[in-house]
Amino acid sequence: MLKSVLCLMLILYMTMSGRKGAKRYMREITYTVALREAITEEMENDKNVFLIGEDIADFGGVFGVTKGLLDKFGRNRVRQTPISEGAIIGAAVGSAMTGIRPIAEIMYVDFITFGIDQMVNQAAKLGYMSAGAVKVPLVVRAQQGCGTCEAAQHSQQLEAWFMHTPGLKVAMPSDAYDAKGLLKIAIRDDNPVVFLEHRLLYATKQNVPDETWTVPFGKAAIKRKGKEITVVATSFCVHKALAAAEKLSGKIDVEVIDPRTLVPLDIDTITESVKKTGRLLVVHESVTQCGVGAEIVRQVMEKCFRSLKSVPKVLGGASIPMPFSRVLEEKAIPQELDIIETVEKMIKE
Amino acid sequence: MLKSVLCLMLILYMTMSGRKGAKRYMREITYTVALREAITEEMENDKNVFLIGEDIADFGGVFGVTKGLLDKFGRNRVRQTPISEGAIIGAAVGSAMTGIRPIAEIMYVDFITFGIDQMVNQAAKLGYMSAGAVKVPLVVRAQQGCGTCEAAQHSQQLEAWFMHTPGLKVAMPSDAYDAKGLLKIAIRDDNPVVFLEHRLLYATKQNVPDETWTVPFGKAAIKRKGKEITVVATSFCVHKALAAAEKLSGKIDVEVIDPRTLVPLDIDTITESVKKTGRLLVVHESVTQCGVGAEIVRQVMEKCFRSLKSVPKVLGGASIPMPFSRVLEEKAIPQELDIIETVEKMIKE
Amino acid sequence: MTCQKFAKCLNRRLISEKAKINILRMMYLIREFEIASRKMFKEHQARGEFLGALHNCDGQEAIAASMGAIFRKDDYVFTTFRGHGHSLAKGAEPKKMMAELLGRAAGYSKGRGGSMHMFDPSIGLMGGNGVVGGGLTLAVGAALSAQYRNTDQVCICFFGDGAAATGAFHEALNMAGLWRLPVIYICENNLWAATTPINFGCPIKDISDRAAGYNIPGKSIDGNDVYIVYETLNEAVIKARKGEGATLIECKTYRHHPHCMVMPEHRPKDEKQAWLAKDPISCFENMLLQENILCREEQQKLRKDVRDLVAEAVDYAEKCPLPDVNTLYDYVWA
Amino acid sequence: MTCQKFAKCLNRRLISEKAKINILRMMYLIREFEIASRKMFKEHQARGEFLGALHNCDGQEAIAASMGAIFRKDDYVFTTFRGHGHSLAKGAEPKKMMAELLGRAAGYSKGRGGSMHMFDPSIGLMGGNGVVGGGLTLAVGAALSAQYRNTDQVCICFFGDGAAATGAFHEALNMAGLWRLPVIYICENNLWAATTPINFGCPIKDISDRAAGYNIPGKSIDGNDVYIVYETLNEAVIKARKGEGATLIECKTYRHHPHCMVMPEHRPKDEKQAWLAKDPISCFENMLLQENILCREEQQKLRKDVRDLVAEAVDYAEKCPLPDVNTLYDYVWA
Ligand SMILES: Cc1ncc(C[n+]2csc(CCOP(=O)(O)OP(=O)(O)O)c2C)c(N)n1
Ligand SMILES: Cc1ncc(C[n+]2csc(CCOP(=O)(O)OP(=O)(O)O)c2C)c(N)n1
Ligand SMILES: [Mg+2]
Ligand SMILES: [Mg+2]
Repeated sequence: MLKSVLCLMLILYMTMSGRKGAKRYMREITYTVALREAITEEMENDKNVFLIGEDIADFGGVFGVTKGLLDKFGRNRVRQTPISEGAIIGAAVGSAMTGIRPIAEIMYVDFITFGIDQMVNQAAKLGYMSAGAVKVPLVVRAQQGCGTCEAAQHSQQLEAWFMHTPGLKVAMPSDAYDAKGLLKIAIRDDNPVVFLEHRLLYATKQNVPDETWTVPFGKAAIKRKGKEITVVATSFCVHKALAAAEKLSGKIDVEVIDPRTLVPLDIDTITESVKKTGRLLVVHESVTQCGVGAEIVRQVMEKCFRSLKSVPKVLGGASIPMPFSRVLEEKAIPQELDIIETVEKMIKE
Repeated sequence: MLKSVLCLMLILYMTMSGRKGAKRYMREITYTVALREAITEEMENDKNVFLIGEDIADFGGVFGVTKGLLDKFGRNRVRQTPISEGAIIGAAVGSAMTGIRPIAEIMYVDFITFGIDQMVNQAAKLGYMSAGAVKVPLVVRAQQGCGTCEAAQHSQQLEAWFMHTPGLKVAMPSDAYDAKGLLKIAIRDDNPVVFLEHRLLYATKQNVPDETWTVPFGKAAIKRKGKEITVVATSFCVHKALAAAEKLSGKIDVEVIDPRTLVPLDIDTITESVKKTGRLLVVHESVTQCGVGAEIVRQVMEKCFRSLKSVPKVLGGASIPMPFSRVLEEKAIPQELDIIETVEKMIKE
Repeated sequence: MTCQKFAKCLNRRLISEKAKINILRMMYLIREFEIASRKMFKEHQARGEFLGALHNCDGQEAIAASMGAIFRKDDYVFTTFRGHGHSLAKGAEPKKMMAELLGRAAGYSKGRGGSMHMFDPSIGLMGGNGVVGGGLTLAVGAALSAQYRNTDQVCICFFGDGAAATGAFHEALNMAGLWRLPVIYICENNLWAATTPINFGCPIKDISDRAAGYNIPGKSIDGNDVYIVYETLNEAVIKARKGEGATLIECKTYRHHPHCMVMPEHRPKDEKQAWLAKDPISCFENMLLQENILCREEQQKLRKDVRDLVAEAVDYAEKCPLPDVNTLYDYVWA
Repeated sequence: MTCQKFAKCLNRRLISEKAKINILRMMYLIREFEIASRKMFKEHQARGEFLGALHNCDGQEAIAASMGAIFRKDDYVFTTFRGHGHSLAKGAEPKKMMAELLGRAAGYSKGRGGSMHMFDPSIGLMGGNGVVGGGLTLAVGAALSAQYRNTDQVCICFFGDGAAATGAFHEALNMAGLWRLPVIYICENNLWAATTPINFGCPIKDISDRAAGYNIPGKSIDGNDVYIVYETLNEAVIKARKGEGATLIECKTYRHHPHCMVMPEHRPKDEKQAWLAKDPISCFENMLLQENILCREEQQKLRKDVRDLVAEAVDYAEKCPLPDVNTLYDYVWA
């Protein structure tokens, strides 16, 4: 029963994530390659862009994103570090203050805890504290997500912390197209950006244009049009929401919105949708309490309270440290079935 | 115009914080003394309780909470440390794992960033990851708050981060009575507790019982009864809310609720109140985005959506790093006047 | 350094014959456990079941086994993500470990922890840690607890060469030095931190040189030589028990397998070959054969017993039920 | 160590007469700035106006002033919460600093930063830091930037004895050593970290001994002696400029006032007395008088000029308007 559930899910999502109506694109790339292309192009365009992080050079990163970049750009621009998250982010911040544009890689977002002072007390605040005298054009890429049974210390999802920290921009691409387009913009941004990748997305594939592209910050993507309920989902949950919407189609017409960036948040696209559908469900893997869903509910409330036909809901991670065993892990985060059931219940309400 | 605004405010709140109907109490103590009494009593009761932190021994802590405890309990039980927040919390966690009951002091919550791995990846998770084999009976006291012009790196308020981290309990006492009563329970709790004190409260005074007392976790205090709107406020904002309610009295009947602990959160007391008043305003100094207010709105929404007469609102800190200059700082966090205006607007809605 | 070098070692007399056999047995147990766990993981993966990360310690057994022979049950051990060896040596049950590796209800952490998170405070096993350097400051606390309660318990904290670069290393050793805590920091320097060679992580030859900065004695030793490890560790434990404070020991060693099971090998072939020739188990085996403490038959029996034990553990684990999903919220709060 | 010791110092020849006068002038400027800022704060506080924390550096001027004499405009300086001296020595304008101290719109950070957060990248002033040790890892980055761009810029990071206990110290120095970065870490060991004496924070006598653990040269020197500081720092700067890597310098010194303005004095009287007798300013003054570089009259004029300059700055600051509250959200984003 439990056999390869995750694998099957993954394959399912991978297949679906080729965007509809995009068949004219000849090139199929993975999320990993998309990220690598973004980095490569921006490094080629701007000699001030460099990479810093653990295991990123010879091995090309534990998740393979920076594979081949050492050969291409050399050790000066691809700096492999000791296990010192504080100094990785600190060095990135310090060099950014002098006009360099570092991209730091944190292997698991859990370990950004060691550089959280540098991220939150330094990167996020320097611009304001100096009234603009100092800029911190910095990207911190980190990987997060559940679904690979790595237990509590490798399964944290921290976007809510960063959204709660004024001065940081936050991106969470859910597919290869957005990954590349957003990362290019993140690198060009003069502010510190936390760029959160999902572990299960790296291998997902997608058809993309031949020419390069960018995706602006602060512009949500309506990943599926619908009329009866608005489902806002982030990162890997976008695919679960799309799969649920597909299953419900014919019965309930679900609109799926991916904010893509949480800071800035495109609340207008969300509220417009809710005004139309009258119903809001937010789905994310990270913990519900004080999470992104709660924040979206709060903002939607302020803007379209009167349009709501049912209680806005958040399906988030359970309020527990992430368990190891896959049966428990599966239960601890929202699954396709949970989305289907919740949507059905909300529609009946 | 700006002269001593803050000082006046402080004195005002101090005067008000003597609880009504508590006049039978002969003893008046400050929040600081209340905390010290809690620590002293628990250290006397349980030899496994000890203190660890910066500047806590000879000087008695930068905010004076541990004054005199070195003389009373000696250096073994009052451990003054180097500036090593990671090792302070780490040592507290490690000793708690062996049955000791440490109380760690972090001077400003901003600097808990250096011990956030130990707090979030270790303390919060060890119990679950070990299926209960390990307990972490730990209190981390930290001080936070605005109002003293200490700028962005000394004005963070992080309760939302901790509330977003399953496995941590979170207390935020707003007066001397609660401070003592909650801290005693926190020390006796077998789970890690983050105990957040507000800088401006230390000097506030209150009449208290002669006998000692405790305040349970998970039980909100209705600090003022009212019928027309529910104002949930935390920490120092409780006093601003009470002052606003006083000013509005006669015009609008405001109920003021102080959750006292955020984890566990007494959502029932809040929802009962909202069912009665039909209106909810949450007030806190910390940033609004992904904050405690958003979470309370989310939960209230789920439980009494149909009872709401107006859009639930959050008055929180501005989405900026805290500025230094007092005119800016004042503007960046909710003030009494903001509460009054918001309440008036909500009632008209 | 070859196996011959062992022969010159004087400290062999420190250890009783029985203890030597026990150490060898423990080294076998660790090796067999690691071999079996890899096999088990591969089988499950072939069936499409994720089991998280598996970090094996084959090649580093001399250190764990020596610790096991010296340490008391009430002493504390903090280990890492590569902690099967230390856990077994501290007395953990192979069955409950294997069950935990498979995320079963009967595992050490009832399926909540997995390979990196197994705890048994009743035998002083204070758990693994998924965070590199995660145990460094916790060990300060356990040692402080012993000092606070005025017992003669000692705490050992294992960590890797990679962890020696973390800020936690500095803060922990500084406190250990300041307070003369009964803690022994053992750096298992296996020359690599994931795919990062030691010279990319550390600008000095011997990590133990840093001990001087904390007023702590430091030693760098051959971590594949049981006798040397035993003697060095034993001395440090005696000091710590007497209240004479902390020690930093760097054990030069090598892991026989890639960083974790899902990762490919990336280390130079010749380097690996050279270290395989210094396999601590065959070296110690030969030693004991030379010393006439062991004969071939006994040796083979010993190994077989251990292999059977591990096979039983795998069997047991495979048959254990998965945790009931309705218990998901159990153990969040004490 | 008394003022006499200066006479034996050979390195006085290293510095031109003009430079010496400039150093003395800078020391006066720093001292007068600190005196005036305290006075200003007290007056405002008496009127019930909070102005946050004020950390003065009286007594530590020799270090900042020497840096100022050696450093180029395009070199980088990271300072701390106790950073007025370093900022002035790097070329910051007293007026804009004083205005910032009062939270005025014309201050360095337009009232957003205050005493601890003043920046001027155009003169290499990379700002103060309210976080103890906050600058340590940032300095790695600025030095890395110089190396990356292949310039000969050098970075100095000031920090206290207290900061030497932070994990950031370790991570930063390890990277600086590994990558041979052009960064100089100057520990101003004033024997106290807030109310914590150095022996409560550090188990060794000389913090510079830790440099060996990072393959970096380390030196502990008399931080109140301009000549010694100048020579040591100058040598380190030359090395760094040549691409020969980092240096750790510990300057033993003492602050003349409590940790910050709102805190009472808690240090032993005799300790303080002894250090007041080693006031770097009067020592250097006497030195220059002895060397006949300076006469009493010039000295008095120099000091008066500086005092006037600071008085003007205070005047200016007091008259500046506070920031417009409608600009609250400006500068959150670049
Ligand atoms: C703080 C932190 N950063 C990064 C990682 C990812 N990671 C896991 S193991 C490892 C290498 C550890 O090397 P070392 O300390 O030498 O131990 P070894 O694997 O050699 O036993 C890394 C980088 C982590 N778990 N924790
Ligand atoms: C990480 C951190 N922990 C604690 C504090 C509070 N604090 C401010 S200054 C200080 C003492 C610093 O001592 P030292 O580094 O010696 O510098 P000095 O004040 O002597 O110049 C402390 C503990 C802080 N600002 N940052
Ligand atoms: Mg290693
Ligand atoms: Mg100091």
